[in-house]
Amino acid sequence: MSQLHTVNKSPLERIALESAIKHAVKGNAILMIEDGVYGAMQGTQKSGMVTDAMGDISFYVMGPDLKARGIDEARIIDGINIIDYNGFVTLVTEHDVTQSWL
Amino acid sequence: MSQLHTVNKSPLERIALESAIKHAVKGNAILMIEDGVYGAMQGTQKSGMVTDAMGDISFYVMGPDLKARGIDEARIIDGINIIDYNGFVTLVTEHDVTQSWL
Amino acid sequence: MKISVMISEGPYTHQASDTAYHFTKAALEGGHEIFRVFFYHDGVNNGTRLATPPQDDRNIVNRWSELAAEHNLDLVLCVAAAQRRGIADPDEAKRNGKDADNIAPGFRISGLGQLIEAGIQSDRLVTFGD
Amino acid sequence: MKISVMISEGPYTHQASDTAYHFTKAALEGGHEIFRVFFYHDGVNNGTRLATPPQDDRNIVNRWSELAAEHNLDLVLCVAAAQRRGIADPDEAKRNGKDADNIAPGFRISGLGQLIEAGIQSDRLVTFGD
Amino acid sequence: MSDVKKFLYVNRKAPYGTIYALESLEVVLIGAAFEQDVALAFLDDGVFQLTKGQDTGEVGMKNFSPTYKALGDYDVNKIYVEKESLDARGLTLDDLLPLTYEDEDDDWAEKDSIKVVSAAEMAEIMEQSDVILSF
Amino acid sequence: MSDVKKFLYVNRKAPYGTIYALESLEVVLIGAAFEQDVALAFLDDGVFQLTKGQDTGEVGMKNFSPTYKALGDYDVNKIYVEKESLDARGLTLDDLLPLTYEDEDDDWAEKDSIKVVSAAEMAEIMEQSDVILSF
Repeated sequence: MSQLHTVNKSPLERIALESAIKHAVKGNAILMIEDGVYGAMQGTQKSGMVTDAMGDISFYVMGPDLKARGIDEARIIDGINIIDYNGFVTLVTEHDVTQSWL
Repeated sequence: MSQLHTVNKSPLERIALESAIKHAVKGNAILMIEDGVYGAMQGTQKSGMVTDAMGDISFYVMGPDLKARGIDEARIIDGINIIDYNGFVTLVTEHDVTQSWL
Repeated sequence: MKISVMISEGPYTHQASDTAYHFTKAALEGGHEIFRVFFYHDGVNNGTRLATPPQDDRNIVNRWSELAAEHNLDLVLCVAAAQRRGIADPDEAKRNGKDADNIAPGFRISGLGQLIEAGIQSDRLVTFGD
Repeated sequence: MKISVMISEGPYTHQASDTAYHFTKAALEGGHEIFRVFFYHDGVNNGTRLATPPQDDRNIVNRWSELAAEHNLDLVLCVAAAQRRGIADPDEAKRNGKDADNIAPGFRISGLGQLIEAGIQSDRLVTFGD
Repeated sequence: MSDVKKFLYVNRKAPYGTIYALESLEVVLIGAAFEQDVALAFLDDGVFQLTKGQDTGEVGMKNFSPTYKALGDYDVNKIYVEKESLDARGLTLDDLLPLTYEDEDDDWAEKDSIKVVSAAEMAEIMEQSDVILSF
Repeated sequence: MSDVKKFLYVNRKAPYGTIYALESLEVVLIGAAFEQDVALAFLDDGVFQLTKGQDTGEVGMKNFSPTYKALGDYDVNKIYVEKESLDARGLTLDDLLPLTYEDEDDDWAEKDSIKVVSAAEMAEIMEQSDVILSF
């Protein structure tokens, strides 16, 4: 089985992303959506938490949410995949179960 | 002028209490209400943040919210004052301005 | 002392409306004047008469209506927030071409200026939200 | 693939309903079946026909109603959550002695069992909330 | 077997400040009738939902904590509580409601429903679930 | 003087994920008509409200960020942004919308509305306010 975790909270404000990372097992994917996309930025207080986890976990971030918030793709941590709503659907279908870290 | 800060978020989940403490000046009061009352507990990961600030800031916690959550008064950090809704009103009137850390 | 209250969340989902109610009641019992209770954001959802909470739980909407009747409270729902979220009085319903309204007794719909005015006229303004 | 969606927050205040809408639309366009969209907690507030959002903004309620009409979607509001928050269809209004209802076209009110059934029957269940 | 799924209810929020704990419990009770393989996870602030001695009289809200004790009667007896979450909050198992069930496979012996697990074990429990409902 | 109060609007939440940023701005615009002494504070995730280049086309929401640029025309020109909050998020003043106003006391010279302040200065600004509206 392989799990998809979605995170929609800013890691600068809440512990959702930290908790999702802690509970993702090797081969899982984490998708950042809504205010969760701030977790994909380079150079924030929480960027290291993400880069440290990238060996075991695949990270994805919603492009439409990045654009809405004025976050240029150049600021995204290398290795995080930028997707759209179609990509979100694909991730859901490719993983056996989806868990939302609300 | 003297300010009252209210915090209604758990410090284990969000940064509201930390931010309130950072922005309270000497002589200010912080009142923990609703899920904010977990900030008044001894022995949590965040208790030290509160005890460190107690020299400059007065801390209050809503008794009714503690009871609802099953937190015994014996577990409250020494020096934090337990009040009820009447005490809340008194605090509001005794301080020039109230700010809610939502 | 003259106190106003702002409530930013709807009933039941967040404790904001509960705490605001107990605070308001305590202020009135303490001899203070409540200049206005202003409902903003999802707070406007406190003003619907269509709610039917479980029998063994508190009725948040009715409790506000009753407190308003008892103390002649001014309970104001922000019109812009109410339009977005589907809270309407008969006038609003008519203006927006709706076939029904849902405002509860004791509430009225008005503009954001009422919040600013509450800030100016009151000695204290206390916000309850999420 | 058969997918169900749970929405736990109301319109406008949180982005949950927006993201769920775009996800649902993309799933349909991708040839998947949406077994059910279940609205729980404040999510039931997505199902009111009394909303009148500003002209220059999206109409979240209508968008769901239209998607439901187009794709024969099953949009279910949890009855217990709806009662607490004041969302009623004609039957519910009558049963609870209310003089009006406010449910929007394309939505229906039913029990929590519909959520569990969605979990059992669907290949995937995706939750959008706060 | 194919129509029995592993349902996991994930609780990460404190009670009373928001309604999610109460409305999650309502789902669990309804869901118990569907004869699926049900488990509950409590982590982060969700562990506060299970504290003993909740008394909501003064806040005027409904105290729903006694309902957790009834879960055993509904055959909901896999209740996982995360140790790291308890530790961070200064809590131990003694602070939580004693939740039990009668094991029909063991002559109706009364057994504990709560199992304290590590974060790594919790991750494995999530990974092994078919349907995850988060509140 | 006694009927002019110092209003401070405190913004601590990111835009679009929740509506607070937008509805806070609506209050500020209405409040501008009341001729009070108005200031806006942006701290914690609130600093994200002011980022340049917001484009909401693909999320289908209303892009309200241009409205911040109009604040100067409403005589709302005291906009305090906290340095520590920017730092924690990897942002600098260059990442924010350039907000300006024309100073009527200085021959209508165009001036910056945004002032980056330290947390200690922000605390002092809060302390000196008469009415604080938090969103």
